[in-house]
Amino acid sequence: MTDYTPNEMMTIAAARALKDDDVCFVGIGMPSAAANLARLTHAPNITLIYESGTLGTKPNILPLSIGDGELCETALTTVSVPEMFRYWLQGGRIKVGFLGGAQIDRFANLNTTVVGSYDSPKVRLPGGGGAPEIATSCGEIFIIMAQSKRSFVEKLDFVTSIGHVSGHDSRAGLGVQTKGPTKLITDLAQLEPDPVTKEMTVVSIHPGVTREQIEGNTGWKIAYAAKVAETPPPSPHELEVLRDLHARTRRAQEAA
Amino acid sequence: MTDYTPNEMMTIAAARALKDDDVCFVGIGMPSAAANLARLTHAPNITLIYESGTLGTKPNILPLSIGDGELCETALTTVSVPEMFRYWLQGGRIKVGFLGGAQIDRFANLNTTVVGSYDSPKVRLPGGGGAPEIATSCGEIFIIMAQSKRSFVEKLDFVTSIGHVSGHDSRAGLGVQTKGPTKLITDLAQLEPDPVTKEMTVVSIHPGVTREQIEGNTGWKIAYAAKVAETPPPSPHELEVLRDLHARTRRAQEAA
Amino acid sequence: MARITSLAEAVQSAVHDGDTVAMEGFTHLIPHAAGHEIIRQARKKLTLIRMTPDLIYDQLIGMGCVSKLVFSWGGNPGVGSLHRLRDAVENGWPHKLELEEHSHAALANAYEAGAAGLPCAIFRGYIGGDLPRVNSRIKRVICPFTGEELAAVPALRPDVAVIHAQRADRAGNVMIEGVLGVQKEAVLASKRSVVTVEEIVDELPERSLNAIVLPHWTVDHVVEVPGGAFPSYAQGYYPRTNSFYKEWDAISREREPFLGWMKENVLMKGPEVFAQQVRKFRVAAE
Amino acid sequence: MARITSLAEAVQSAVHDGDTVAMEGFTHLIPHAAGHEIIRQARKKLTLIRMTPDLIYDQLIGMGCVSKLVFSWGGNPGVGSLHRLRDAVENGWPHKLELEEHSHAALANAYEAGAAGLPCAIFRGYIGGDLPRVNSRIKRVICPFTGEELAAVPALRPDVAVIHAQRADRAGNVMIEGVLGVQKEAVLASKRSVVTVEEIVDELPERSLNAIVLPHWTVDHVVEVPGGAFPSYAQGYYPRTNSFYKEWDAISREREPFLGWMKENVLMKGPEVFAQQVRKFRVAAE
Repeated sequence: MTDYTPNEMMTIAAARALKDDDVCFVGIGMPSAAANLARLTHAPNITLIYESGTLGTKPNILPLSIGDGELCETALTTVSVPEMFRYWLQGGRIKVGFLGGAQIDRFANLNTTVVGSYDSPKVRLPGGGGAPEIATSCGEIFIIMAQSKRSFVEKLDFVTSIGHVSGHDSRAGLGVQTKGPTKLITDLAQLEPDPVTKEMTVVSIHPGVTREQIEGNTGWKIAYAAKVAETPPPSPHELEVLRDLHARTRRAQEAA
Repeated sequence: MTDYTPNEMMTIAAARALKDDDVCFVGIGMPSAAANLARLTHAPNITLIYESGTLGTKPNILPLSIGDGELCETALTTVSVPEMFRYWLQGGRIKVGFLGGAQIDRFANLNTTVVGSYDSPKVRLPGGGGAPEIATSCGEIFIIMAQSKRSFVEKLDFVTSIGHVSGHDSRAGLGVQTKGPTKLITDLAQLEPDPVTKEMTVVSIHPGVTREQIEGNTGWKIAYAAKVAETPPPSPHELEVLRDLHARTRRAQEAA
Repeated sequence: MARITSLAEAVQSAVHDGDTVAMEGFTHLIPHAAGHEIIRQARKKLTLIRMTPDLIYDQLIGMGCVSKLVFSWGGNPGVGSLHRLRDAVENGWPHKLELEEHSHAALANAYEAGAAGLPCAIFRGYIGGDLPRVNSRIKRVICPFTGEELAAVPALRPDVAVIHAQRADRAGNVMIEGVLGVQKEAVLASKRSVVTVEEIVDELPERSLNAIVLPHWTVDHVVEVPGGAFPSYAQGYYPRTNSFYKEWDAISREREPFLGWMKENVLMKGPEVFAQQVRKFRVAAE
Repeated sequence: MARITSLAEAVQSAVHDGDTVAMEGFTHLIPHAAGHEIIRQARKKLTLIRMTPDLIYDQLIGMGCVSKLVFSWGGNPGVGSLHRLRDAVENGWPHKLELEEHSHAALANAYEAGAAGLPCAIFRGYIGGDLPRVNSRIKRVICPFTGEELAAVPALRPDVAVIHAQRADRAGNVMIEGVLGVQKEAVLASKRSVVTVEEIVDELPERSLNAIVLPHWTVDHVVEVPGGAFPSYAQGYYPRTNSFYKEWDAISREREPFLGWMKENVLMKGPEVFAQQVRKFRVAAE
């Protein structure tokens, strides 16, 4: 079975990266889909936390907003937002945080603030939200982003949240003790930081994708690991569960 | 009707000092009796707060401890102790705080820590608890203490919480913007700070009490206001409500 | 001390030109009806504070009520940009908008510090990124015990907090349930407050002994506005109208259609329309 | 990750000689049964932290388990002194006891900072009094925005938190109701935790959407000990046994009677006695 979209491959690859005992800080969109796919397949006991304060939520449909009622009604409990950022995120209780953005560089620093200059931006983006502290407080960070020359850039217009900064030990040099981005999952491939340089490096290519495609959608000279694997294609079960989840979500949103 | 004890006079005089729209931080013992007597007589809408986190509590019996179930069950709601000290006390929401202690000086500084030296005390007292910050965060402070040469002293062995420090503007000089002790109610008299020196000064003497008694139970040369009133004796209604309250409390505690 | 009043009176007496106003709501209980009343009363030169400015702030900005925005994430959740916010920032329409931009952690801590009566909040954050370069209100404090450098931001102390909640009783005690956001902190941090509620009841419902309640003596104006959070939601009353968030993208994209929509749906209407909006959803609140 | 186990195993694996232990409870839900188990297992050189040390700390001190006490109010509420605490401080019996003395505000903030992963807490306090003279852990921090001098204390980070709660489910999620004290913060601030509960249930009862719950992955050992808070109380289960607090004054006043009582009622007994103590009160927990 090879009938799936690059987005589905990306979501499923991200879901596979999550473990049953993970405590995961989930954002809206792709991360939410990936985290709930994991929960509905191989990680039924995963703890999902949304920054709106919902602890251990088990939504039946994907939220459109970070604070949908569905998240609260299916949570173990819901805490205030100050408590969420103080006791739960800053408290160091989150193992995996998901991030994405409008721009990423080779060290997985992210920009979700502006395209162009800050004072007179070409495009004013929504801004960092929780990202600046999610990026440094979570045990490790998974990033999900579709690749393109517009989004995978040589230099960020603005550093909203840090990844591996300028590589090597520069992140630790800022006094940050967490791992930072350990996985970058795109619609074409999976990348991980090089053990020494910390540059995000292709470790696995999705089925049917060529290196030319990857390079054509990356704004810097992208590096490959010594051994590059092929990402196992989505299983029928993974696809079925993901599509059911999206279908349920669509039906519910049309009802509203 | 003159059949009442000095303790009853002291409690009733303290209750009278509270207003219907006060928000009052209550301690165990005499303050609790006075605050609830006020609530059951002339101040039915007074808001009573205990440091255990109970907001707007209306206990039917007096608590033996600051966190008795009775306080929680009859409260508008109960918050955590960190929230109580951060949002409610430090937040400046309390108009009147009650304090007492083992020792008091002429400027209404209090000692509830040690008798003798701190490192090898003659008597190790329970300690400050909430007093150091109650003394500076509440809009004003009422102190209830029975007078004796042992407790009304020339010099405190330890300053647990400040009143008017060394008098005059010394309290404001520490950057404290709250009024501090505005009333000191004893079993013999009522004292208020002199407008200039801030020394606690007798403004009203309880019925049948002589100045000799007051001076014989004060460790410093006590000052009197230009006009010293006589405290109105307890009314039959005040006495009846107070005694009912104590009787209910005794019955409930014997049951436990 | 709480006064139960009309929305018009509450906004009239609590919200003034030039005020710093926090209309909070973390996707839940967003005070849309109160925001519309502020637009109808044509307040000007407001500094708006909110962690997650969304449609109602887009409307206030597009209608020219706002001169400064203090925020950490400004978008249409799950949909995309706020076009009026972007037009103000990118093109200065209807006039220039000053931004003070923070992270969620910073603003959540700043509200908490405001509620706690502190002058500033300290937290572990703003490490390595560019926000401290463009926001001079982000400073550092050294822990006197470990030497660790922590981020510091000023406590938020709005002139007015405007929130929506499920219920108040007749004394004005306000109960909030579900996604709590920073509303309790916003009210406790502010000099004045306007609280709209789904209903005013004789007795707040029995919940836990630790229910989230703002005592009547901590709020100023309490107004019953059924549906007052629409298109946001009120847990136990009506769900989020996701479709409207999507429609807003088209309504707000260009200036003229936006102005037309505001005239027809806000300027020429009153708070009563909110009850109609949610009637079809309204579930019996226990 | 929560393990449901016996009290003996929990104390064996979580509490070690020399540990810093916070057995919290603000007159409610005081973990007496767990304290007795620590005494039976004869832990030594413990640093005990508690805002309001009362009978159980008096017992631990009198039995020689404790070398240091961090506290803000040490007494028998509504009754008077803790005689074993006083004997240790005033006469060094059974051995010298080091004190680190704070105010309630300081310790409440220090637990909160520990739960929040901060190295220190700042608050407006310790103004003018003598405590900062005798406690070198009280320092000052200057607000970088207003210049105000604030008090600072180190965050509390105990090795172990020991608390009692009403209920846990079989996964180990712990629900607390009523007077909350600082127990949630104490557990979140500590490296390890032991939680005794009145009962382990299939499903935590329906409360508000914002019930106070410690997720199973934040606690280590969960033990069912009915009556485990006696003579303190468990809201919804049994009231405070005020009479015992008064009796304790006589039991603890002299060394020999105290040791005799401890031998008979603690050393020679097990956690099962607590269920008997409260049986006469026990009300059906909804």
